[in-house]
Order: sequence, then C-alpha cells, then structure tokens
Amino acid sequence: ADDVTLQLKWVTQAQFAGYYVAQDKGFYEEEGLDVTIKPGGPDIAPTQVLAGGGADVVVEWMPAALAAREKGLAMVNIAQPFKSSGMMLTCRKDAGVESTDDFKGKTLGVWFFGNEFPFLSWMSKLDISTEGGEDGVTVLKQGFNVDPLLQNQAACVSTMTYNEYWQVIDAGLTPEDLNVFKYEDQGVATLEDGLYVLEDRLEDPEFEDKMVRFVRASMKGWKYAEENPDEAADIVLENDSSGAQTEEHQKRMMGEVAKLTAGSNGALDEADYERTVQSLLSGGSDPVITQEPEGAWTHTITDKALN
Amino acid sequence: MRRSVVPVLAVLGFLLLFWYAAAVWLNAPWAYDKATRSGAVLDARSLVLDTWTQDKPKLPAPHQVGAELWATVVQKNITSKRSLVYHSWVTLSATLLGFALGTGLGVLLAVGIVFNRTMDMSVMPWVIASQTIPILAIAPMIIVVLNAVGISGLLPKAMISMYLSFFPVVVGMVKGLRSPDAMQLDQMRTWHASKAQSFWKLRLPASMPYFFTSLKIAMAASLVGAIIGELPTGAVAGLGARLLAGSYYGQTIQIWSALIMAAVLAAAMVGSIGLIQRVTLKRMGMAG
Amino acid sequence: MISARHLDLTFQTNDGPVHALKDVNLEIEAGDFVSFIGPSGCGKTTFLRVMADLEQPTGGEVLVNGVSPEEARRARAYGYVFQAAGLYPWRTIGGNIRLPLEIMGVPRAEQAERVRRVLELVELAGFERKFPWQLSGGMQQRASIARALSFDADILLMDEPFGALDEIVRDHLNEQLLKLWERTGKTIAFVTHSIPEAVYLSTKIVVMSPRPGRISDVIDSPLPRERPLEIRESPEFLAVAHRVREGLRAGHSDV
Amino acid sequence: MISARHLDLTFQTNDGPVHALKDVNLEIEAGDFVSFIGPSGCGKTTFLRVMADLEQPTGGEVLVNGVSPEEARRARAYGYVFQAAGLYPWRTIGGNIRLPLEIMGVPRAEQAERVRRVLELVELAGFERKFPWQLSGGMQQRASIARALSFDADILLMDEPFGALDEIVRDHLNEQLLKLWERTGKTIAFVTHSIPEAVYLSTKIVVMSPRPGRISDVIDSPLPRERPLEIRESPEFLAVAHRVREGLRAGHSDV
Amino acid sequence: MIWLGFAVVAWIVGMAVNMALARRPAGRGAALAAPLVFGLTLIAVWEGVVRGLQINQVLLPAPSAIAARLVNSVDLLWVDFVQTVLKGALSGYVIGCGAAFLIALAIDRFPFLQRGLLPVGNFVAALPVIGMAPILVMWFGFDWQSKAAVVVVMVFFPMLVNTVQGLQASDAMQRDLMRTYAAGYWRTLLKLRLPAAMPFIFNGLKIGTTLALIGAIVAEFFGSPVKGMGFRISTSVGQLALDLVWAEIVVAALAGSAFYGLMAMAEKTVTFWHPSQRK
Ligand SMILES: Nc1ncnc2c1ncn2[C@@H]1O[C@H](COP(=O)(O)OP(=O)(O)OP(=O)(O)O)[C@@H](O)[C@H]1O
Ligand SMILES: Nc1ncnc2c1ncn2[C@@H]1O[C@H](COP(=O)(O)OP(=O)(O)OP(=O)(O)O)[C@@H](O)[C@H]1O
Ligand SMILES: Cc1ncc(C[n+]2csc(CCO)c2C)c(N)n1
Ligand SMILES: [Mg+2]
Ligand SMILES: [Mg+2]
Repeated sequence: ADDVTLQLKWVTQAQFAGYYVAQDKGFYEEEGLDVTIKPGGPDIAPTQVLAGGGADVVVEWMPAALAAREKGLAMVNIAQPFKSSGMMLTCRKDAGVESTDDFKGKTLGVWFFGNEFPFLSWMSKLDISTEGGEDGVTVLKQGFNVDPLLQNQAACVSTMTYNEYWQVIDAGLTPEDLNVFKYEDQGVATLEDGLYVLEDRLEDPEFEDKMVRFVRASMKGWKYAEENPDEAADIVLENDSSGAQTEEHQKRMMGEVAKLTAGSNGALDEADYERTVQSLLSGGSDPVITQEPEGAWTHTITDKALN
Repeated sequence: MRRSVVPVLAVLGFLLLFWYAAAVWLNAPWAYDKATRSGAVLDARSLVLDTWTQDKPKLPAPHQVGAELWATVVQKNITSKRSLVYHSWVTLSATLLGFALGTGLGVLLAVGIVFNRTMDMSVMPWVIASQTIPILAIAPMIIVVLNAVGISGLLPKAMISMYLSFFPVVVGMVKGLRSPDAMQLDQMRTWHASKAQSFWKLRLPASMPYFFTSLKIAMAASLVGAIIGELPTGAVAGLGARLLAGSYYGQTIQIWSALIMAAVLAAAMVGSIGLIQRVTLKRMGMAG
Repeated sequence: MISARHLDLTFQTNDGPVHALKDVNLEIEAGDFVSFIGPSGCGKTTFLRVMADLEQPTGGEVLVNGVSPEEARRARAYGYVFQAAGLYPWRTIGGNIRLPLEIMGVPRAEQAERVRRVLELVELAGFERKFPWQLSGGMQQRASIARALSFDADILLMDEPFGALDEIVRDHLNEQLLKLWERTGKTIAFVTHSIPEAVYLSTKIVVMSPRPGRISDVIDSPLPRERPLEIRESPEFLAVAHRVREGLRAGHSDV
Repeated sequence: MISARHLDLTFQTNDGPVHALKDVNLEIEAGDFVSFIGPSGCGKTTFLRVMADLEQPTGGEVLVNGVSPEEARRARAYGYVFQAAGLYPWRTIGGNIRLPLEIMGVPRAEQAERVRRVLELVELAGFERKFPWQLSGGMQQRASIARALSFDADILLMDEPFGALDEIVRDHLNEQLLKLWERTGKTIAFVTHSIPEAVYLSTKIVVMSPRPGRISDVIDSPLPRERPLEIRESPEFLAVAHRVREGLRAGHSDV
Repeated sequence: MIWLGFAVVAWIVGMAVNMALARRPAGRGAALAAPLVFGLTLIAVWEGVVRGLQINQVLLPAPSAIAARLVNSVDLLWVDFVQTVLKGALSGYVIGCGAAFLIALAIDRFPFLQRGLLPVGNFVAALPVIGMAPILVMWFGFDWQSKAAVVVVMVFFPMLVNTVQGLQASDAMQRDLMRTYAAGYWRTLLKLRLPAAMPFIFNGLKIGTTLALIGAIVAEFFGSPVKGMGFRISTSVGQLALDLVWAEIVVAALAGSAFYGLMAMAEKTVTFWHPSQRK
C-alpha cells in the first residue's frame, strides 16, 4: 500500500471525523493507502510541517494557506470538505454587546497562530482599529479556552459553532446570556478546513494519483460521518489517545460539524474562494495578502476523485 | 527524620486549610455570577458549598482533585487512555530517555571542557546562553524538523528533555572534575600517572558528590522538558497532553491532578537518585 | 645524588614577580638525611617541588641521579609526602596505598604484599580496610607516608609531614622515620619548622632565609647515626640547635 | 576567679556517648596564666568552651567571677582566641578587629583608637586596610589575637593560638604575650601542644589525659614572673618540662 | 555546494583560531575572544549549511535573514522587550527573589518551619511550573501581572533553597565567636550570616535570571495582550515569519545573557572575598 501522512490542524476531535472514519472503516485500505493521521496542537503549524516534509497533505484554513503561499510556500488546495465557516464571536449580553457597533472600546478575545486573519479582515471591513482605545477594540491573545469570557476579562471571545461555544454553555452560561456573531452571517466568512499539498509534488503523476485516492476515500469518510454522527463520534473517541475528550461533547461536535460539511462534495466552490480572497485582500492598511494569488487551488484531484 | 513528621504534618495541614479558603475566595465570583443571572440569593453556607463543588472552578478544592486522582489512578485500568498511570508512563519514558541523553551529553561536554583548553574557553559561555533561549519557542520547531527527517514519537520529546537537562550536568561535572586540589594532582604527577589514569582514579571519583547533585536537578529539568515536548506534539498522550487538554477544555480539576501527578513523579525520581547517591557514596566511603 | 647549581625561580603573579628561590646551590649525597628549615615563605616547599619536577626553575640547573628532575620523575625515582595527608576519602587505607602501585602497573599479588609490608612499617597493620576519616590525624599522616614508601623509590621528599601532630606522637614518628632511613639507606629531603626535629633527624641541616629564598647556612651534623630520643638533651645537640636558631634569627628581621 | 567542681561533659553521638570531661576540678586565681596540655582529643578545647559558655556541662559546676559562665559571657567577661584565626574574609583587618567593638556599642572614635592600639601591640600597624587573605598565616593569627584584645576583657581564653606558626615567630609572640599579661594583669587560659611553650608562659600547667578527659597533673611553676627567652635553657625550666613530659607520656599509651 | 564548502572552511578556520588562542597565556582578551570566535564560527556554519542545502526559510532562516529582520523591526522588538522583560520578567524576579529571601529568613529563624516547610517546599518545587502557567494566567489575567506571577513561582524555590543553605554557611567557629561577644540574633545575622550567605544568595539570583526570562515568555503562550516576546514568537510561527521568531529568540538570549552577566558582575563586587572570586 502507498503511505500517506495527514497533518491535522488541531487535536483529535470530531472536527476531523471524516478522516478517522475513513481509516477506521477501511476506506483508505480499499484505495490501497496506508494513512498516518498526526493530530495537531496549539504550537503545530500545519504549513510548517508541510514545508518540513513531515506530512504529504495537511488540513488548514485558507487564510493561513494563502498567507503562507505569499511567503513563498507554494501550497495548493486540492479539496474543500468544509463548505461553510464555523467561526463566530460569542459575547456576553451583560457586557453590553448587542451589535457590531458595540465592539468599540471593548476587549475581544482572538486566536492567533494563523487563525487571526479572518478576524482582522472583519475588523478592517467594519473600520474598527485593533489598537485599543475609545474607537478601537482591545485584542487579547486568547489562550486555549473560553476563560476570558467566563471571568469577564473580555466582552467577547472567538468560538467555533462546534466546539468552544458549547464549552461556554457547559460552564453554565445560557444561550440567553449570550449574543453570537457568526462570520457567515457577517459576510466575512473564509474557508476553513481544506486539504493542501505542495504545488511541485503534484507534478508527479504517482503522487497525484495517491491524492486522488486519498480525497476519494476521505470524502467517503465524511459522508459516512454525516450520516452516522454517533458512530463517527465514537470512532474519534477511540482515536483520542489523550483520553481527555468526552462522549457527550464529541457527539454534539459531530452534529455541528455535519452542518458545515453538508454543502460540500469535496470540490472547492470557486465563489467561496473568490469571497475568501477578496475578504483577505481588503484588510485595510495591513492586509493578510497583498495580491491576488495564482494557482492556489486545483480541481484536478477532485475531478478525478469524484467522477 | 522522625523529628520532621509533626512539622511536616502541621505545614501540610495549614496548606490544606489555606487551599480550601483560597478556593472559596477564587471561586466565589463565579458563584455570585451564576446566582445573579438566575436571580437567586446566596447565603454563606451555600456559597461555600458551591465554591467547593464547581465543575470548572478557578481553583478546585483539594477533595475534588483527590477524587479525580482516585478515579484516574486507581479506578482505571492502567492501559486505558483515561488512566493517569498510563499518561505518567508516557511522560516518564520520555523523561528517562531524555535524562540519559542529557546526562551523557553533559558528562561528555564536561570532560571536554576540563581536558581541553580550547573547549573550556569557547564553549562554556554558549552553554549558558543556550539556556536563555525559551525552549517552548523552539520546541515545535525541533519537533517539526525531527519529524521532517523521519524521527517521531519518543525521541523528539526526549531531545527537549535532553536540552534542559544537560546544562546542570555540565555545570556540576565541570565543578566536580575540577574539585581535586592542586596537591592531589601533583601527587599523580609524582607517580607519573597518565591523563587517563588521573581521570579514572582521581577526577571521576572526586566528582561523584557533584555528579549526584546535578543528576537530581537534571532529572527535574528533564521532566519539565518532556512535558513541554508533549504540548506541541499534538497533545497525543502524557501528562503534558493532559495539562493541555485540561486547559483547552477549562478542566481545572484535570489540570491539577496532572500537576500533582507530575510532582509525585519528580519527587519519586529525585528521591530514588538520592537513594542511589546515599548507597554509592557510602560504599565509596564518602558519606561522611 | 641531587645537586642544585645557581638555581633561580621567579613566580609571575598579578602583583608582580615573586622571587621564590635565588642562586641556590646544594649537593645532597646518596643516603643523606637533609632537613630544610626557614621562616614561612622562604621557598622550602618550592625547592622540594623543583626537585620533584612539579615546578620549573627559571634559571640554573638541578640534577637528580645525574639526570633532569623530569626524567627522574618519569623513572619514578621519588616518593613525595605532602604537607597534608591528602588521602582519597573514597579509598580505604589499603586502597590509598595501592593507588601508586596500580598506576605503575605492579602485579596484583605483589601489590597486596607491599601494602601489607608498609602498613606494618608505619604500625597500621589491621587498618587496611578502614577509610581515612575513620582514623585520627596522626594515623592518616602515617598512612600517607606508607603510600610514599610503597613503591620503594630511592629518594623520599617530605614536606612538613609531622606539622599537624602533637609532640608525643611526633617524637614517636621521628624515631620510626630514623629507623626506616637507617634500614633502607634512602636519601631523604625533609622540610620542618621545628628546630629540635631538624637537628634530631638530619645528617645535614639547610637553613634558608626569605625574600628572595636563599640558603643562609648548611650545617653538617656531628651527631652519630644512632640517636636515642635522649640525645636531644646532650650538649652537642643543643649546640647544633643553637646554631640553627641563630641562622634562622639572622634571616628573620622582618617578622 | 574561675573554678570548676566535679565537671562532667558527655557528648551524645550516633556512635554512642563520648565522655569528653570527667570529674574535672580546678581553681584559677585572678592574674594566673594557666596552660592546658595533653594529647589530641583529651578535652582541652572542650574545657575552654565550657568556661566560655559555648558548651553545656552535663554535670558539676563552673563559676567564672563567682557567676555562671552564661552570665559572665553576657557581661562580656572574656576574649576568646580560636585555634584557627577565623577572620571574616569580607572585612579588612581593621574591620575584623572593630567587629566586637561595633557589637558592644563602643563609640566610633574610640573604636578607631583601640584598633590602632591593638594593631600596634601585635605589630600589625599599617595592615589595617588589608584583607585577611592578603596576609600570611602568622599575621592572620596575630590579627585574631588583636581582635580578642580589643575590648579589654579580664579573662583571655586562647586555644592553641600559635599552632600554625614557625618557631621564631612563635618565640617572638610568646614574649609579647608575656609582656602584655604582666602589664595588664589579665587572667589567661592557654591551650598548647608544645611543652616548652607551656612551661615558658605559665604560672600553672594543667596536664590532661584522654578517654575520658581528666586532669592528671597540675604543676605550679617555680619560674619567676620575669622570663627572658634564655630561661628555657635553665635547669629549673628543664625540670618542669621533664615533669610535664612524664605526665604526658603516662596518659599516652595509646598512640 | 560552494556554500557547504564555505561552512566547512569556516569551521576549520574558527577552530584553528581558537586553538591558537588557547595556547596563548590566559588573559582578559582571550577569555572574551574565544567564545566570540566560536559563536561567529557557528553562525558562519549555519549560514553556509542553510544556503548550501537550500533549507526552506520557513523551517530555518539564515542568520543573514535574521539579522536583516532584527534591524528592520527594532520598534516592534522594543515594544515586546518592554512588555516581557521589563514588565513581566523583572517585576516577577524582584518580587520572587525578595519574597524567597524573606521567607528564607523566617525558615532560618524558626527550626520548626525549616523541618516542616522545606520537605513540603521541595515537593512543591518539583511541580513543573510550565503546568502552573495556564492556571496563573487564569488567576491573574492576561497582562504582564500573570507573567510576573509565573516568574515569581519559577524563581522562588531556587532562591529560597540557596538562601537557606547560605544562612547556614557560616562555620561553627565564626558563630561561636559572635556568642562570646554576646551578640544577639539580629547582629549575628547582619554581621556574620548574611555576608557569609552572599555566595549562595548570588547563586540563586543567577539561576533566577534565566528562569525569569523563560517563565515570562512561556506564560505568554497561554494568553496575552497583542505584544510581548512570547506572543510574537507563538503567532509568528503560525504566520511562518520564522525570521521574526529567531530575531525574538536572539533578543531573548541577549537579554538573558546580559541579565546573567550583570548578576555575575554584582556577585564579583559583593563577594570579592570568596576564594572562587579571587584566583
Ligand atoms: N604558585 C605560586 N605562585 C606565586 N607565588 C608562589 C607560588 N608558590 C609559592 N609562591 C611564593 O613563593 C614563596 C615561597 O613559597 P614556599 O611555599 O616555597 O614557602 P615555604 O618555605 O614552603 O613556606 P611554608 O613554611 O609556609 O610552607 C612565597 O613567597 C610564596 O608566596
Ligand atoms: N561536638 C562534639 N560532638 C561529639 N564529640 C565531640 C564534640 N566535640 C568534641 N568531641 C569529642 O570530645 C573529645 C574532646 O575533644 P576536644 O576538642 O576537647 O579535644 P582537644 O583536647 O581540644 O584535642 P586537640 O588537641 O586535637 O584540639 C574528643 O574525643 C572529641 O572527639
Ligand atoms: C492557541 C490557540 N490557537 C488557536 C485556537 C483555535 N483553533 C485552532 S484549530 C480550531 C478548530 C476548532 O477546534 C481552533 C478553534 C485555539 N483554540 N488555541
Ligand atoms: Mg611549605
Ligand atoms: Mg582542641
């Protein structure tokens, strides 16, 4: 069988259920692949792992991938299992945030490490400075969890629909206590969890063929996971070697993730891509990318895989 | 030894009291927060009770940590991923490997520094400077680079352990290998002993007390290294992963139990080095 | 046996050069027992160290057995007893005495035999398995002498070996040392601060004076080789002691 | 002045009790110069330490000036010179001597004056600003004596103060000490290993024997108070020395 | 290939120079020059290898790229330096060492505490402080206060243990001397035990310097305002701005070495009398 190494963007959780299901159900094996799934973590930059040759293919958000491409690391999107963005800003009502106009003068928790790009584009679209002060917002580098919100250190924190939001709820705040701003609803959604490889490796037909089989099996895994969320969550739990995930949380996460993958058959939607690029280009004085990227995606793999 | 039992118990008792009090103090805001949102009124009794039983407290009460430890150490099968014993073992294996590598590297460097003037003059300042580099910053890079050349699993973590643990060994062993006084070295000269002979018969035995002291420090540093190494390896397994996962999900009880487990591990390993030290030095007649 | 001609030694220190030995001339015959006496800092230890090739003279020449001190050291021509016992705490008394033998590659069986013999010589038989810190200061000093004797060098260099001992023990060891010297015919160079000790032990007493270290007097002892302790109250003894004292005082105007 | 009656002192060690002093009885008059001599480990230091309230007897009684050693210590009744110089390396010689004066609250001007005076007494004038390690061993020892003299206590306890010095310096300091004692009329308790030193200095010589430490002889010296160095060759001197030596040898069967 | 050759040549030349330096009589100049030459050699080899093997700069940037970034981003580096070193590390260092010192005095004064607190303290000291960082960030908020708290925890025990040990370093005879002067506790402390403890105290202070810096940087990984060296390092890795990451590391190493050097110099002046300082 051919070896493929996949680097995830984050720790083992239902966000990556499709890949674990494909492996567990033998979809990869059917395609003659031997896939190693490497979990990520707070200090793992999938882009860097890809550059270092530690993985053949990585799960990454498009803003980070495009930024890396501009830095000279030629990453190419070969598939896009996530159709919509799960990112949102979750705010406390008692902090006085009802609409985007209320952001000014507040403290907002933001993820960095390559995940800050969507937020920065959004703020520049709203024309709000991120340097603090009366008319700007004070940005906190949000750690791994939602503590700043619970402890009133921030008015809003970044959350994913499928993960951190539920941690807020679990902690005892109710949806009525909260106002959420989904990036999708604000028209600033950028593409998340796509599959990326290095451009020059695609010239090798053997590698291309491997990726075709990989994407085909992965998408099969995703569709299976969407249809059998509880079983998928169980598979994820089995693969979590830290033993820290709970069944309840993973099942709920699988349910939410299924909503995001629902609209995608794996092929990148050009319109979504354009929207993402425009959003990143419009980043005011310090845009995430400065020029229209070229060759940052390809349909060849999905075309072969899905037909 | 026995004389310290009462004072230690007293101090522990005081710590425990302080801990409970701090739990009330730190967790009270959240209790009030919940109460105001639900419109309830908190009396003193229910406040204290609430602060000691929260799910994700700012500071878990000792009994909460105790219960978690009991559940994850004793009640879980030790091969289960939810057993702290399993995770301790993962961390311990990286720690021990890193410790062995670090000790080896440290001793080699020390021997080089003591026997070679060029090394003595040029390397030592850089050894010190190397320790001012924030390891957590380069740990992910080390792991990525090692991954790129196909090394993964135990070794990358052990390398970070090694990086932290070789330093005390170099410093201690340089001191130790230089501890024979001029007279003892002159003695060797009058007997026309070779360099190797004075190393094996004089410098090495003379350095033993320093060696063990540095081993203890190195062991503690090595554990810290293994834990740091576990943070960016994707939080796969080990006490570091438990810390991280706990932190990621705001599970403070889990963080604290992992922390305490780590301290127990460190104390046990440092303690066993102390034991070996006592036995060895006694047999060498240096216990005086 | 040992001869020094126009010996000079200057140490370079941050405070400037220290002239430790200046134009030192001395002849020591085989079988001599030579004592060096002089105020603190006059260069006694330095002189001994030059003979042992532990210090390089900056001028003049020393010959030991007709060759340079370095060659003599390589030939393991001498045993050196340092001012402090300097036993290795991690070796037993036996192990300490065996150390030079191991280094010189003496066969195991012979090592044991020699250790036994020298321990008897210094009256420490039975203490072979004890560690140094289990012995009194005097016993340690004797063990260190035994170690220097173990490999049977022709020349024995001893730097205040009895400095730390009380008078009675010292007397006793002095007697023992004399007996050993007589029996073996070794050449001994011996540093001491004690006038009676120097006179009692030596065939030749070298009085030194400081800054820079020079030899101010060399006294050939008129005492017989056979010396009971009582000889120290004889008029000859007191006369020699007096001469040594005068020599010392002369070089000692700057206390 | 100082009286010990049925004094007993046992140290508890892990190897079992060590009987350091057993039934020691002694009377010291004001103005006496008392020397203690005896083999290593016989309890000389321990006895001195009991007088200075640095060690608690396990039996019997000591009175200093009619009060307990503790009260005497609080009244700063004595100066103590330890076996080693024990100067603080971070203070200059002057600073070291000033130390007890600072602690006792002597006014600044007087401190300077006293330091000057005692430095002259031990012939170290001009070394006030040097640090201890810049001085030879003998000079350090003298500085430590100066420190004990600076606050003019009535009683001086000296534990082998001249042990590390060479004979000439030692003779010189012996003379100085005698002069000081005569001039000031202090009471001095003095530990030494040297028989001539004990005889030369003392009005009373206490010979001790070990295991357990007992007083085996107390000799009142027949020598006059005025003692030139040459007195050491007089028959009276030699007679006393002989008696001390005999006393020592008696308690010394176990070298 | 040329660059690889350059690396090899640089290594050989550097080592040769150092060997020559080592053969010369020791002096201040050589003591400074040798490590400098060694460092330059390492940098030259690094540059040669990166260029020669064409290592991707998102993995390991060349020293020249790092230097360029260092020069171009002085303002940014300065802001981070102030936030992390001056606010976080320094204040934590002062508080931690100060508290440890005072508690060491208390422990020393009351043997009960010494017997009770030290074993417990040794256990607590075995806690991997890294694990404490997220907790302290949770307790003390995002700004420099929590970084200072982490630093306090990190420097506390080395300082405590060293000070306690140092306070026992005066030898029995020196203490007896104070007794014969009927000097009380405080006088003995001031005139004897503190000066005698200084070499140990400085040991603790020196160990603390590197720990303080590492602690402050590490704590920023767990939440921070949008400035600080740890923040910059962690976010820049995500942006593949590895040259900036290394520029921050260089600043950290320089600051750490300078801090250490400063303490070593203070040690030299305060404990000038100690044999290890005399030579
Ligand atoms: N390694 C050295 N460097 C510099 N000066 C030295 C060194 N060794 C000895 N000296 C100096 O040389 C002189 C002679 O020293 P030496 O040790 O030979 O004296 P000594 O006669 O043995 O004295 P003591 O009786 O005190 O042992 C002294 O002034 C001493 O300070
Ligand atoms: N603190 C102590 N603990 C246990 N034993 C002690 C202690 N101090 C002294 N001793 C023992 O008490 C005995 C008397 O010791 P002391 O120091 O008084 O002897 P000394 O006559 O002064 O000997 P030296 O001439 O060697 O100085 C010795 O056997 C010694 O080992
Ligand atoms: C330091 C840190 N950086 C980024 C994220 C955010 N993040 C990375 S992957 C991912 C997917 C959802 O789990 C999210 C939210 C975090 N949590 N902590
Ligand atoms: Mg000498
Ligand atoms: Mg004594």
